Amino acid sequence: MRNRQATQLLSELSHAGRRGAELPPSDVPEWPLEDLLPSEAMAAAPPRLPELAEPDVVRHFVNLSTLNMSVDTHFYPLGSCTMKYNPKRHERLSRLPGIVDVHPHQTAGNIQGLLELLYEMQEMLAEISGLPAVSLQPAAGAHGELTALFVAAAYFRDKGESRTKVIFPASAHGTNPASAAMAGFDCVELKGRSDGFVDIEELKQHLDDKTAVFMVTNPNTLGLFEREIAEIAKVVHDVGGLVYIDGANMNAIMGITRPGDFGGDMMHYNVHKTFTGPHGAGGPGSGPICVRDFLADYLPAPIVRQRDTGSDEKRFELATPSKTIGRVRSFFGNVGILVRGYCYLRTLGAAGVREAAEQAILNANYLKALLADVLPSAHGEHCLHEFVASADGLAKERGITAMDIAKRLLDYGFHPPTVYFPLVVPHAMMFEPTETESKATLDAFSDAIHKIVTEDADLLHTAPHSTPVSRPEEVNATRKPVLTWAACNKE
Amino acid sequence: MRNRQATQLLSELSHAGRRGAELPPSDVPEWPLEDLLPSEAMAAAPPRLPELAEPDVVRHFVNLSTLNMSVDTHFYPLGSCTMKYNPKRHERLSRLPGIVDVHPHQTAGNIQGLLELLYEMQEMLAEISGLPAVSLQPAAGAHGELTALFVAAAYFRDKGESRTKVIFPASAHGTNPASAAMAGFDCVELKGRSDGFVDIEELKQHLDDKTAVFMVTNPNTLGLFEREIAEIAKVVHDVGGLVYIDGANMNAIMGITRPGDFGGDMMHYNVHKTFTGPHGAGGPGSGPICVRDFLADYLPAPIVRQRDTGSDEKRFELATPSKTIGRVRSFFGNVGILVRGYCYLRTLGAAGVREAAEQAILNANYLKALLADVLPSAHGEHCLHEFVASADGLAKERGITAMDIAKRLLDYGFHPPTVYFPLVVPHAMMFEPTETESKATLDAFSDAIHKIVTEDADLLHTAPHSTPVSRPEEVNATRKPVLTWAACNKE
Amino acid sequence: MSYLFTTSDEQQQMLGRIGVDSLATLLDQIPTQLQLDRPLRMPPALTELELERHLRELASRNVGAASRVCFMGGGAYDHYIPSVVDEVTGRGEFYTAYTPYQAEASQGTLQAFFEFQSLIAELSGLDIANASLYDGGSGVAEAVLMAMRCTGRTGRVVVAGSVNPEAVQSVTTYLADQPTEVLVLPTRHGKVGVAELESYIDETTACIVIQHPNFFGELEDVEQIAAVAHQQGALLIHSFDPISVGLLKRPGELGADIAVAEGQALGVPLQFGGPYLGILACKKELVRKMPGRLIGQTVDRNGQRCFFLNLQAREQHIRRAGAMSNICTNQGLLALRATVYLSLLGPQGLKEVAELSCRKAHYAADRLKQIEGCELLFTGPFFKEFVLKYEHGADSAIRKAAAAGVDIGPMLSRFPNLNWLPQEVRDQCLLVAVTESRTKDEIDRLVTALA
Amino acid sequence: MSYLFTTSDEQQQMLGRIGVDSLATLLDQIPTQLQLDRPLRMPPALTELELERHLRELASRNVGAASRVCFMGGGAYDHYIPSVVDEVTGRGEFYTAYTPYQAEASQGTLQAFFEFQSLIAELSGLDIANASLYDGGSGVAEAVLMAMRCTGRTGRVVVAGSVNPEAVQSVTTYLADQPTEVLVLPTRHGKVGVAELESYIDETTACIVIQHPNFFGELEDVEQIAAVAHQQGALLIHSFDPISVGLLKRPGELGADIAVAEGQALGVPLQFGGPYLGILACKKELVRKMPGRLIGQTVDRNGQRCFFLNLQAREQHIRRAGAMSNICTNQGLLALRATVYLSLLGPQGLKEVAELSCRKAHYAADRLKQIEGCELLFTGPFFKEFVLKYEHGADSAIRKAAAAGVDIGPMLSRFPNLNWLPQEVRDQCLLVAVTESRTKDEIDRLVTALA
Ligand SMILES: Cc1ncc(COP(=O)(O)O)c(C=O)c1O
Ligand SMILES: Cc1ncc(COP(=O)(O)O)c(C=O)c1O
Repeated sequence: MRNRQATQLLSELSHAGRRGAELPPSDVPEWPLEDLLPSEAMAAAPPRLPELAEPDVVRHFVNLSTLNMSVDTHFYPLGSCTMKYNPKRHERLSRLPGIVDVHPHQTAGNIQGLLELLYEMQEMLAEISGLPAVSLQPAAGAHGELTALFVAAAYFRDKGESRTKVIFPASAHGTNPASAAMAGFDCVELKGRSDGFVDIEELKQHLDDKTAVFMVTNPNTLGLFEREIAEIAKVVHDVGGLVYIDGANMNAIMGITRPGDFGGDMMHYNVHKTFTGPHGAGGPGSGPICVRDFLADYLPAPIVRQRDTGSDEKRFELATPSKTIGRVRSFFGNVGILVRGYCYLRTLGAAGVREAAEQAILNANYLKALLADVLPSAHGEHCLHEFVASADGLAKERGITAMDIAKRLLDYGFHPPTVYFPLVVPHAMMFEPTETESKATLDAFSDAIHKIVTEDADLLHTAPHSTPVSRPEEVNATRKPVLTWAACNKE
Repeated sequence: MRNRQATQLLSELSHAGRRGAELPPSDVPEWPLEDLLPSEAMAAAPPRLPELAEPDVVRHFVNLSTLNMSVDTHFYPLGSCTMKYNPKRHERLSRLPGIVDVHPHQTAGNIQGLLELLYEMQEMLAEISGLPAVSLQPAAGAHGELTALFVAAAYFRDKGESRTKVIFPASAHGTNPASAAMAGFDCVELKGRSDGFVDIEELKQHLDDKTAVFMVTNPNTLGLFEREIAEIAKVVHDVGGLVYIDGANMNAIMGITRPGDFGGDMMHYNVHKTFTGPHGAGGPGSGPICVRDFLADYLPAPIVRQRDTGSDEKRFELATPSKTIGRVRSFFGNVGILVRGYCYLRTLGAAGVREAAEQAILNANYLKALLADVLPSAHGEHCLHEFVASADGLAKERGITAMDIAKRLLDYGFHPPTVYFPLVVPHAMMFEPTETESKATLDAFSDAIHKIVTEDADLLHTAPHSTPVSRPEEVNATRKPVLTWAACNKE
Repeated sequence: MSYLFTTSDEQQQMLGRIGVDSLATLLDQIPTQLQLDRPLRMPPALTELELERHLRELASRNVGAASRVCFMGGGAYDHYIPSVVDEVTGRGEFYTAYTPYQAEASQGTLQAFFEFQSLIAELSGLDIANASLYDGGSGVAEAVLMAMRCTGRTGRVVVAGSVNPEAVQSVTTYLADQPTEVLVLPTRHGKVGVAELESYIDETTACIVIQHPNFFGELEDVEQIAAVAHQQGALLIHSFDPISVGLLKRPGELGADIAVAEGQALGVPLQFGGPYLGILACKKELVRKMPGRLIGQTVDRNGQRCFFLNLQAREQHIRRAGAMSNICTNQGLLALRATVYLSLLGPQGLKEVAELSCRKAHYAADRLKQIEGCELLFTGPFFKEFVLKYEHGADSAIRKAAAAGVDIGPMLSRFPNLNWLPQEVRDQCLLVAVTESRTKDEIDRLVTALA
Repeated sequence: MSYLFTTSDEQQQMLGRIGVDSLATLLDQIPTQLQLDRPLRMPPALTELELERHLRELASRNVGAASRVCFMGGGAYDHYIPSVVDEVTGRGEFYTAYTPYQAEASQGTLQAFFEFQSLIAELSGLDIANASLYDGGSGVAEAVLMAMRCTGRTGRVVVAGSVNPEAVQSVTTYLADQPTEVLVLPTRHGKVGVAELESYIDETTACIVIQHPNFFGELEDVEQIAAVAHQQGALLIHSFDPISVGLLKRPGELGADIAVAEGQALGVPLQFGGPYLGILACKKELVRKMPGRLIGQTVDRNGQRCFFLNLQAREQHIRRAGAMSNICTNQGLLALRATVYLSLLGPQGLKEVAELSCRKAHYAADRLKQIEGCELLFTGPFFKEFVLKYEHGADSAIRKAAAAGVDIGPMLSRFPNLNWLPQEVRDQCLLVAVTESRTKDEIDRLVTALA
């Protein structure tokens, strides 16, 4: 029943002369274009975009959408990505006129409502992190990391210290080393302990007066809380370094413990994960950072500040921190996502925020328990919001790989977990059910996995069998990448 | 990759204590409910609705939706239903605040914009029909028929004539006789000529001073224009009867010829067909009627009238025709659909309206020509907006039925045409491609049909093979209907 | 219009395949003398950008509930609509599909409407509900015709004066050409006098039609009225507010044979009166006399549960003149909205909406009647709506409230068939409805405006 | 919050299966002394109804383009967004999916982004585009880093003063801790002086960054600048307005090696500055140095065409510290919006949008400069935006226009790094941008307001 015609490439659906949008005639004097623009700047013809009528366009994209799995349609326990349900109220409210149509250069006096919202968002993020100064500017988690590292660099520069090293555990998310390198630091990777935690002794060997920042994800990539985090922070601080908390996993701890309280000096949030900004097939996100007081003056501009009016009236303004690093992007930030995060936090309130974390932990541990017999986890009896199981046993006994199980899950109507990450676990399968999934869904998912592991190995090696495509060829395609229509046609 | 868990029945997904909506606490004094309502009126408990969390609800309905074919996803040439593309601008604009949120009892002075829109809609419908007086009240085509018949009855009653008969051809849509019966008339069905047209001689035999209304669909159900319509109207008028034009097929003639000009006294539109109100999985529609001047005073109340302000300023008001039949429903009409129809007409303008009809005719004839070799049409060399082909030859030669072809089309990603209607054609297949489909789509559809008719008969008898379900059992289910969850559980 | 565009080269190819020279040849099917010899007289075509500008301008000249405070009632209510309802029903697979004739291509629609029937059956306390009628008003008329079919009685139909007057008008219009007498019983004390009612019911009476809570917001003595009807073999048609059953007994529990309702309150926007949702439910034994569409459960070729259009023999496309109704296109998408709304609310949510509406209405009534010149026209128990009598005139009340950004009404004088109430009463009276969406502050604002 | 609700009986069952008594046991993983011993200090929780009320109240205190006339520019523009864009990108299957790691479950996303890359390559006149960066400003910074990788040069980066000052600031911030010198070349006459530029370029220069049409709306001599860059082996980074190429030559035709753009104009709402869309395209030979995601075409197990994440070895999750960028979550949904927008517009539509914007901007400029006290700061050719100098001060111009319901700006004084312009000039100057959405009447209204 799939409509295959509509999902051809746009360039294949194009027919010269068709069009999907008409513009009004000009109502201003028809001066010759040549009088307005120099002829050498003008194109002979507009770009060769495909030519389609409106119904072609709609049917194309609507049919394409049905080839996707998504949170709205499927359980999506992709570890480390916090694919929780995206409340529909956020979509409605973030599209309100007065929010969605505000020009970024609108003057502060004309946007007091929006500034109040963003100010309150800063305040809530500060409270949840335990770190008082906030910048909402970064566009995603990685951008937040980079921004915070610029802040750190500016701080040390200001203090006249030359610190060149950023240290992080081997299990760190790829963005941590990539951000450190991009900010101009040297990267030092720690092996860590066999139980997945940071090895303080190992860390100490690298700490010195060249150490700028120690970056650590807490809870870590195995879904475990670094129990010695306070100790770790102390040894970093002792050499004058800063502790950066990668907050991608805040969903496990919000309302329960705070980075600022366990030793962090800086952190980022992933609003699109923890606070349900929808993931948008890859983005957009929003990656605000929170820092300690002594770093506040270095934050990028602008931030929202409440002005003292001497009366009950609230007034908000955009302000530039005194020693600002400048900017890491144009305009204020990914406001559309921040509004969704704001809605989420206002919906939950203090008790709800904590409850969400607790429920995420309960769901993860429940799923862990359900799967323990077939997909045991190497680390920890319990976990926080996610856990990493291993298909190593199945691989050895039956030749079934983590990839096979992942692909076969698609046939059962489930999005697979993250596979082969973190690298420290062989045949890793990283499950993050999130708090918005019901027990019934977790039960059904577990049933599917239990069925799969008893299925014929060949059936699994060739899975999936019910998806639009199955197991793309990657090796040749990487050698000779085809990245545009133009390139396909050249093939 | 289908998520089967989410499409269980709501009652099966229900879990006591879950909930999908929270209401704010009461902010008014907490008077005991017993003081407000008599205890004997109060329920012991609220109805036993299913209990689900918001994500359950979303996933349920989103997954259900993917089990449908629709215009947005598939070619949908369902004859007689005019399944044309529904422009997305209509959805956006009909949801504007100031349109979607207006209370039906709002006073006229507060809704001048809306009244202007509805007034202009009346005017445009009058112009397209050639019939000057309009009621926007009926909720659908059948409702329009009924309303017009009430108008006719009131008119004759007022004139002191007792006319009891409504006449229509055998090919008439089922709503015609049903409406006539409902309005209290006796029904007379004409056999018609073998070429599908009304037989004037046969008609004359039934015409007398008991004849109230002759109802005729023009273009008719075979997609053919009643060439003798003026003559037909004359003979009806000669006996003092009225001619009702079923305007369901206006998509073929709008801007080209007008019911008022070819003899009609009354007609209805199907705004949801001709003017792209989306069909909403069965409705809502809107079925405005247009009538001649001498019937205007009988229209249901209210209608929109422009008041003479003696100045340039436009003022609109709701008015009650002097001899009104009363009302056929509450409130003004299906305004949300009328707004979409208005948007469509304003987008097309006069030239566009005619062009749409012409293009619909072109598309139908093109498809007819493409299919002629395998699915010949018995009637007419050419057709207007739709045509009825016959699978009779295939049935006789290969034992393939119209139903088989219809079901197999689903596997190819096309919605089938209307089948076995009209009854006058054996193995009828009624195709209405509409003007919004591209040549490429019609070509692909024709290719599919050509392939299908060569396929193994058994494959076709058991088709479809790629749909969520295949060929529901109807006989037993009709004998013992199961129409609710409660009834399933009793089985 | 851009989305119609077929290029002229395509048109030429198509004409060639058809075997004609030009479109004109195809149009020859329509006699030339009947063809319009001039362009239609219509306003100029607008691009999307212009159309949006135009509609925004028109919309800006209307007063909508979103930017005001809405205490308006009389059959349509500003209940809150959760965002999920829009999101889900805004999916093209639902709103651009049609009647599910092809079950295999329509299981989404079919199952959703089967769920709708189940939910409405439960709400009404009756066995079976159809998959929608046009609206509450025409639904009452359809129910009356159904009762006449069920009882075989065509003598008389008795309608309480406390039924929504627009629904009453629909009944009168629908029956204008039938021999049946439509007797509208004035309810001067705000609700049906059971004893008086009794005197009008005889063995030719097909049904009694009541509304509870009624048009004035008051509660009726439904059980007693049911007894009166049943004693004479008539059916009781009970028009109900689907929100009210979160708190009040359901029609089936009170003795109704047929329940009808305007379903607008269940997640349907106000949009100046439509499209709304006609609800009709009944006892099992009446099912084959029901108007409208019914979805049934069955199994497919492979034994899998599925859904299809059942009992089509009642419908016009099969039974034609003998059909139970002429309805064809119904209010499917609105039925879907109600289904989503009810599955979100659940029993507890529905109860809370009902309770909040009821409490706030009582607070409002209590405050308003303390105002000099304000009183409640009736004194019986009410649910979420009441008739306010304002001695300076209902239109003055509306104007004063409007000046404070608050909308109340309708005035009773809007309804010509409430003429059994004295003219001066109608001129002074208007409805005030309060939903869960209203706050105490907003109520106080209304009170201040009228004080 | 309602959509989190797991019932307590479910919780008990789950705890039982886990084998612990209570949630507290699970929380023991977090050392008690690190646990927060008080509730968070946050405003009270709101139900959907309350939240909507609250957001509407906040929104009502903002001035938005929908209810006003927007002539604002400076990098974000009120171009019209056809309804199809919202409808299609509002589908849950798109917006609630994530990075298409599992190709089989993500062909919709993958194909759409492949189409995006193809469309952007075509728009830019270059070979290859990635599937989005954060925004135009950070995109310029990424392009500079890319140019440094491609050329192996870290000595100097030359940025025209006529590049969007917020993008310039991003470059400065990104390179603050690098040894590289960022040289910003003042453009006092509104555009780059090619001869002056030439004197700053040497064999250590990694790239020249220009914007065309530039921040002041003016056109640059791109071909000559490209020649200057290429003569010294530097790359030319051209920041362009994706609408402008409906009328103007494309970066690739003008000699750019890397093109970047803010994609907001392609169907993305203004929403106070984000999420927007960072566009980056380049010549084929630079592809393996590109930041960001790339979708490639391939075939599946059954030989069917399909799409997957190609060249991941450039990305952080594989290459880590050696990655071409740290970007992970990108602006996918906005890339989808641009894809839908461009497929609706097609070549002709894009041309018309460009042409209308250009014509209307020139009409506006012409009318404005006839006003006493108004002049254009620069006199070269411009596309859809220009710098207006108002002798009574830019803020007075903004206030006067605002009083007539019209928004103009930003003032140049908003940008601290335009400090190479005299303070008094900056205080008097502001940007005025005109899109196809504006009418002659609206332009005349602005003129009247300032006259
Ligand atoms: C642990 C961790 N850190 C950082 C990131 C980067 O965040 P983003 O994708 O928002 O840039 C992610 C997300 O992918 C993550 O899981
Ligand atoms: C010819 C004809 N007449 C009348 C109708 C009834 O219209 P509606 O479905 O809007 O009630 C239809 C539609 O089904 C039709 O095709």
